[in-house]
Amino acid sequence: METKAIPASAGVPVAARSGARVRRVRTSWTPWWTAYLQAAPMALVFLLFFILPLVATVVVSFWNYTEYSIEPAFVATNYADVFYGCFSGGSALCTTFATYLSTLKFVAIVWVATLAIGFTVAYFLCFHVRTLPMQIALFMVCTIPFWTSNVIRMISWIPLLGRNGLVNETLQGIGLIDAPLEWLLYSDFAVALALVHLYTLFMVVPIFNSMMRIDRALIEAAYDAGATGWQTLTNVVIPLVKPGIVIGSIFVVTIVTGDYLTIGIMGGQQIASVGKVIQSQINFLQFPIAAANAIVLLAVVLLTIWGMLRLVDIRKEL
Amino acid sequence: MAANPVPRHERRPRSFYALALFFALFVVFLYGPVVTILTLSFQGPSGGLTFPMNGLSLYWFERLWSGGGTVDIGAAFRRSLALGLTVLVLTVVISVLAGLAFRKRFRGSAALFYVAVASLIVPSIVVSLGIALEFRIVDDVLRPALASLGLADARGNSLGLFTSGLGAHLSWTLPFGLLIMFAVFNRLDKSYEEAARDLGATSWQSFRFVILPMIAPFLIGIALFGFTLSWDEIARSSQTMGSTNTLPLELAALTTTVTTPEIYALGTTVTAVSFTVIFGTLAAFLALQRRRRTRLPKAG
Amino acid sequence: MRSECQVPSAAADLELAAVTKAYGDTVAVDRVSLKVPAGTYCCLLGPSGCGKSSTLRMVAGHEFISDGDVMIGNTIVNDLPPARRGTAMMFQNYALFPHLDVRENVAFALKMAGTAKEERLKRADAMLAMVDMSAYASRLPAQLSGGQQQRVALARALITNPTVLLLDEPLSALDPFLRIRMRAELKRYQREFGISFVHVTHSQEEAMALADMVVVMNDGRIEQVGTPREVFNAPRTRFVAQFMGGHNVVTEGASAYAVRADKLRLSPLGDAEAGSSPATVSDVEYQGMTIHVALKRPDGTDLLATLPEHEFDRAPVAVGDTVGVAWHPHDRHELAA
Amino acid sequence: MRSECQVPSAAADLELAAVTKAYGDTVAVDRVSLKVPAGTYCCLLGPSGCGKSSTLRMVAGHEFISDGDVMIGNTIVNDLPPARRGTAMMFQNYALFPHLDVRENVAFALKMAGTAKEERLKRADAMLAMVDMSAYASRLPAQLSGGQQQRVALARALITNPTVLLLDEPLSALDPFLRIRMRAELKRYQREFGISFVHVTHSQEEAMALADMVVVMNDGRIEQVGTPREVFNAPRTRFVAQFMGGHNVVTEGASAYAVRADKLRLSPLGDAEAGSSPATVSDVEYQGMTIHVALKRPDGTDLLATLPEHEFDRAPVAVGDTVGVAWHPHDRHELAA
Amino acid sequence: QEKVTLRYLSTAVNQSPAIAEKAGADLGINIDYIAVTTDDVAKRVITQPNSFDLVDTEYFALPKLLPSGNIMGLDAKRIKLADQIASVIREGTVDGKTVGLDGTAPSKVLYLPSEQATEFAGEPTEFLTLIPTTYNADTLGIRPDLIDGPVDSWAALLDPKFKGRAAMLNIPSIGIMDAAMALSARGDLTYGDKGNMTREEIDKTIGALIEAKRAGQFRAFWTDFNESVNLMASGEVVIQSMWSPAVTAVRTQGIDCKYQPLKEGYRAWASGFGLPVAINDREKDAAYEFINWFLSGWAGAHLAKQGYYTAVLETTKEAMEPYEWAYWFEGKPAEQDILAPDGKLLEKAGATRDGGSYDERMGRVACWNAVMDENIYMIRKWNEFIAA
Ligand SMILES: Nc1ncnc2c1ncn2[C@@H]1O[C@H](COP(=O)(O)OP(=O)(O)OP(=O)(O)O)[C@@H](O)[C@H]1O
Ligand SMILES: Nc1ncnc2c1ncn2[C@@H]1O[C@H](COP(=O)(O)OP(=O)(O)OP(=O)(O)O)[C@@H](O)[C@H]1O
Ligand SMILES: [Mg+2]
Ligand SMILES: [Mg+2]
Repeated sequence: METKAIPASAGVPVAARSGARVRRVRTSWTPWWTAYLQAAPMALVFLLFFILPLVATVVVSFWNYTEYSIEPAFVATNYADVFYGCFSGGSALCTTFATYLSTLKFVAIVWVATLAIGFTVAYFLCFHVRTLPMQIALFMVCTIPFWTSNVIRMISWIPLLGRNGLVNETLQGIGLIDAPLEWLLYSDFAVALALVHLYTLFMVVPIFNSMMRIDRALIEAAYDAGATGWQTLTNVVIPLVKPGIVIGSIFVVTIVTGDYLTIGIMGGQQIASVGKVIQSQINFLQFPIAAANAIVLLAVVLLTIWGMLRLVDIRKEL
Repeated sequence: MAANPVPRHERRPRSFYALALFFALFVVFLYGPVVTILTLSFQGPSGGLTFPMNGLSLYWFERLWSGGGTVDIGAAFRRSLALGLTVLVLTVVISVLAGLAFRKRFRGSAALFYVAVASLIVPSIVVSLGIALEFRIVDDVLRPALASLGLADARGNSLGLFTSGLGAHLSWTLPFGLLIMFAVFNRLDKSYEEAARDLGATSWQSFRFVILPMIAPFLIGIALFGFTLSWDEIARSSQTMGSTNTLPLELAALTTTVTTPEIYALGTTVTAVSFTVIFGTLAAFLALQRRRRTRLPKAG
Repeated sequence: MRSECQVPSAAADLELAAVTKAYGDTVAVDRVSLKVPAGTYCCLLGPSGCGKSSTLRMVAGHEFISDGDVMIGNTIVNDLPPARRGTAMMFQNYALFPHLDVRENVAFALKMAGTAKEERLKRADAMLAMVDMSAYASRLPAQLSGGQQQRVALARALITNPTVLLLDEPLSALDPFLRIRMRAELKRYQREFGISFVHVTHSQEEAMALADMVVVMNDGRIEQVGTPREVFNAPRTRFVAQFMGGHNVVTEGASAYAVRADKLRLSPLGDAEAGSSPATVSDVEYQGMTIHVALKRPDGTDLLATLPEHEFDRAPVAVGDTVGVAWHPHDRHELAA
Repeated sequence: MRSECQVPSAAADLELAAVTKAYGDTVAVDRVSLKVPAGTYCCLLGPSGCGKSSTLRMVAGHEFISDGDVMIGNTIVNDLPPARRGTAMMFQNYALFPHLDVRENVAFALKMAGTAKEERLKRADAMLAMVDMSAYASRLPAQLSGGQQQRVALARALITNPTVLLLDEPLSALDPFLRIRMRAELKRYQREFGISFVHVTHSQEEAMALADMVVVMNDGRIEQVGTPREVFNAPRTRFVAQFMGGHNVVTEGASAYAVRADKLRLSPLGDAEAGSSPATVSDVEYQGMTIHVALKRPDGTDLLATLPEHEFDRAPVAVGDTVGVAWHPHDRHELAA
Repeated sequence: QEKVTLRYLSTAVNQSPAIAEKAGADLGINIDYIAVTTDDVAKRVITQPNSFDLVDTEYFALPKLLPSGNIMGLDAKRIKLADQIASVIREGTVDGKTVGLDGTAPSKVLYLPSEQATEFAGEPTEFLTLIPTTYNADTLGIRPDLIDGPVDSWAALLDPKFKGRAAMLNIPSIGIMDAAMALSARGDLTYGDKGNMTREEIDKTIGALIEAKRAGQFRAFWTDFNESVNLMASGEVVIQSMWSPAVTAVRTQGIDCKYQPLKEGYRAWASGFGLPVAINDREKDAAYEFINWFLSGWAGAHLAKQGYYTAVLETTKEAMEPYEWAYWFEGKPAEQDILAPDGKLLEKAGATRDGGSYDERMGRVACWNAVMDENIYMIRKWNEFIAA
């Protein structure tokens, strides 16, 4: 074994090694801190612009305020104000409950509508369109509006739905109605329509994604076992796309819960939403009560999501 | 034995036609309204906000261009563009770095992941308010302290396009970037890095010459996400932009306030920009792919 | 004949008459005619892309038949849905429903048919007992090993009392050791149930070990049908000879013939036997009981000789040696193409 | 010894001294000691999960050594980065860089080392010529077949002039026919370059066909080291005998011995030869040149007899028959465990 | 030296590009408009006092703005025409008669004891909070073509006849005053001070509003000048409280819209220039220069031709054609066609201005836009109304 000289850098000669050893076990060729360094920018952004703001919100929700300033304190009055009149036993619903109820109503409507539409569209793309290029092309057709301005997409409904809008004119033109339909614009209907229009894609994408992962053989196996199309849908497809449904639902529910712009514009500013309340309180510089409202909203959203996650483990999907 | 030389035709199930119709209606639903405003933006000078069309012209585009409107859309446009591009670059860089970090094991990785997901699902208005509050506190509490040390102007407002605004947008784009990076790196076999190391590449070389070229097409995707999410962001921007407005905020304000088809002309322009970006990106992606496939003469 | 009737199904013949499958312009299966008698273990064997799966799937009803007829018993099943053909299919990766446990997977077909819960679980348990999987009844598929999954898939397919069981590369997902074990089980179940199995594979070893009837396919057509021995000993075409392996194809003028590799005899060049020709040893591969000697003749033909270990040891050769190679004329097997 | 030096590398021994790999609590490789002399084709053989890859990767430097030493020549390389060990690795899926063409892939290591462009492309071309891939130099990996990719991967690994080439299941991604062809090529290159190849596989057929030295591993330990014939003919342990296949393990009291399946002789029960015992035929598998007969003795032991076709045909047996089975005492091979 | 740039914060409606252009030409000052909504103007002043150099905000916001210490008094000595500012602003009188001063009348919040004061002086001093830019008296706007029968009282706003076709101004402090005008006109409620209600008055007012909303009275709410124009022009709404220039804007679209004088009088508002404390000297000088220019005639005339009233009537008159002055300020029939500043036809010859002359209109002011003492409570109740 004794051969030629070894360059000093090429390792430790056998003879040079001591017998007893405690090995320091390396686990990677890159230094241990590389990962921390690489993760640091993202961690920092989230710390500065997500964690700390949430902490600030919690803190400020206990502060005092006047018309023009906020003052450090520790009072629960903001929360009391949020729930003002809610527990006094009066027959009428308090503002906060009424607002949440109204918001939740939209959440429910939009959720059901986007789920139905999103599922159907994804199902069509996945199981009825045969070639992959076609699937991708049609999928793109569905997603492109998502990349364009939400505001523009929202206001495009206005010329359609107004009292003298295209829909009313058309319906009147063909004699279906003789007076314009008032409920088309500045109404619950308009809000729900615009929200569905804006956010159906948040359902389509995850459901489509889940569906594409279903092994075609499973569908064939179901048919082989005598399942009808409908039985296959309920017994095989739906259980398997549940994670996609949950992810889509989380998106839709959080976005609609926090929305104020669509509800504002399409509802003629007449419909209350939690987001709008927070926003107008900010406008009146009532930061602490806005913060308290935000915390309540956050709690509601997190509870909802927690409930949904109990149904499905989405980590597997990522 | 083959009795009929013409093969039978395969019939589609009836459900196909029903679903295809549904899909078609969905597409109409998706694009129909936008098409209306695209059409209406070409109203003649005396045209109003609704049909019927009063002539056909580019009048409202000219007005928009000449800044004849109430607000300076051009400035908002440039601000949004600048912010969007900054967000784009930072999103790509930070996501790639974090993606690389997540390839290794490090303490806190799970926490970081959950924070990213949380940032995605916490209502934007809450985040927006939080950031505004945070900066308010900085201005109210920290700034006087810093000023007394001579480190900062005593009066001032730290909220701004490239401070709180940028942060708010990153808190929205980075989770997407990270999730895409996960998808990308999950599909990227670790053996490529090992092979590079085996062949004497340093960590940097292995990133520069192997990983980066391999993930480049997906980075275009992240860039697209970063830009369009920022370009179109409202809820998080609403409280965090300081003294200036981004284009969507300006647009949101204008939707209810502009009384002429100028708003549609603006909508058409914004949509055109979005489409240019999307299709530009797609074209770049396809070109990259194609170059990979065919840049070389066929051999042997 | 229909699977709904819950009595043990009558065995029935499967017949394909000029069955064709075209995907757009590519013809994947080209006028295939074949008769599989009741109770036969039939293997469809062929290289990748030759149309095995397409053929099987047309029988199963998962692929539309472009032309020709599939008959089971004396019913033309072309337009019947899969479940009404009396066939059952076992998929390559078993396609067990990942969200259902083993028992529910097996009972799936009964549930679809509307059988009461108690009844269907009872029958599923009975079926699981048959495939020796009772202990795993409430596991999810992901918690099973490949071999266990296979047995569940088998149980799930058999619970419909099919006339013909169709298997698309049922063993390819398994590791080699398990594959050999499962092979034996498949054969056993086929015997026990007495129904036909149509099994797609691209491994000639698998086909030979299992089949009563081997169907060698190439390029959408059937090259040869026969028992394993017929096919191995009397390949009809050059393709079959090469595909089955262990054959040397020797071209002589316009015609060609096959000689089994174990029929080649090597002798030192010096005392070459009559009819032997010289060849150079290009590789020697030890194969346990046998030794593969690769040879190259001066005209460039490659030959392969398979020698039992003891015979090789008697006169070992090494790479580079030149030896005489010969075979008996009666070991020549003329090829059709 | 270092890969940077561009001269053909001196062949060197590879030695593992009590090398251990622990992942958390699981010990994947347990004090493995092994010496692979320079210029050896060594196959690490063993079932899935036995620690073959872990061992190989510790040698390559892609996995850190929990305990023990790896020596190449007389240098302990434990703490050297992969490129400085004089090893090169060929990955299972070849890990060719998809964005670089064949020539750039091969030249990659030189580029990393800072070799001038012209020089490195020249050397890459030379290497490609050696593996007969010059015609494909400017293709992308995706445009190559599996076998071509393998050759590129080989060229890429060899351009660093390694002392030892490490291959982790290099053939498993190929289809069966290609696999056999590439096997021959690997062996040829090893001979040409004269360096050691350490090749991980779980196919005993592959190991026997290729190796000068077979290392049978089980459960993180080495069970037996030897030439293919030693290992096949004289398995040291029950595990090796079973794993190599073609063996019957017969337990007799506390000890056990192995008998090769082709050494078993069957005879009609009537005129059983001396020392034969009765057994029932449980399966007959046709295997082309040979026939596998599975037998069950009354005490439950399973036996496997491999008969050449002509011998089987002389006295065919069928499932259910009872026959006498016997073997020569000198075919018994005592097992250690 | 570079041109001075003044960052001019106000609602979009006060930002005429023509004024910026003219000021640039006359003074060499860049005017950089920052357009936000009414609420946001106040918010900006408080939270971002150094994001502007000049603010054009409403007087009623002052009780909220001044205590923040971000607004600086303007030195009357540096304003050439300070003592010619309209009496209705300075003293709350028109033609010697005191007008209704309910709410935050400008005269109550015009003076400061010192430049940096955070409380009002209560009597005339040398320091002014805001120099008026525009003011007017608001009333209901209607679409005569879509309404039959006369409208002559604020009560019409809540009249079930206009169910689903009325709109409310969703700036709580102003909206509630419109409501108060309507309710007191209907005789449902009497108020101590409509601009400074008690909690009980607030509760009752909001209660009545909620009832109306539930009955479907309102088509939409609006917060911005142009929004009101849109609602009216599109026919979605036929009656709502409006700003005079908004009516003008509807009319330029060729749509019949009337600024209907009502028997209970007007709700008035005024806005004016303020300076941020944080302003630099150079900008401060420029700001004074700009304000002086603004009061000197051209700008006033430009605004007056959109229907606003201006701070210094004399200079405005000088800068207008006599027939224009007669039409806009004297309530006389137009001698010629009345054109908007951008040249569009507003009124044909012979038309008279709704509500008559300056004196008639401003003289009949009943209350001023206000911020109440119970503002926070009021806003909470207003949110209840929105949520109902
Ligand atoms: N859905 C399809 N559309 C178009 N061509 C197809 C389709 N399915 C199969 N083919 C083509 O038909 C031919 C036969 O395919 P088939 O799957 O039957 O082959 P196979 O013998 O099962 O091969 P393998 O062993 O690879 O599974 C192939 O050339 C294949 O490319
Ligand atoms: N990164 C890891 N973390 C934890 N355990 C591991 C890791 N890599 C391998 N193991 C475990 O170590 C053992 C040996 O793994 P190794 O990959 O060396 O086996 P192998 O012989 O190559 O098997 P195969 O033939 O399946 O590739 C296995 O039990 C495996 O589960
Ligand atoms: Mg197939
Ligand atoms: Mg391995």
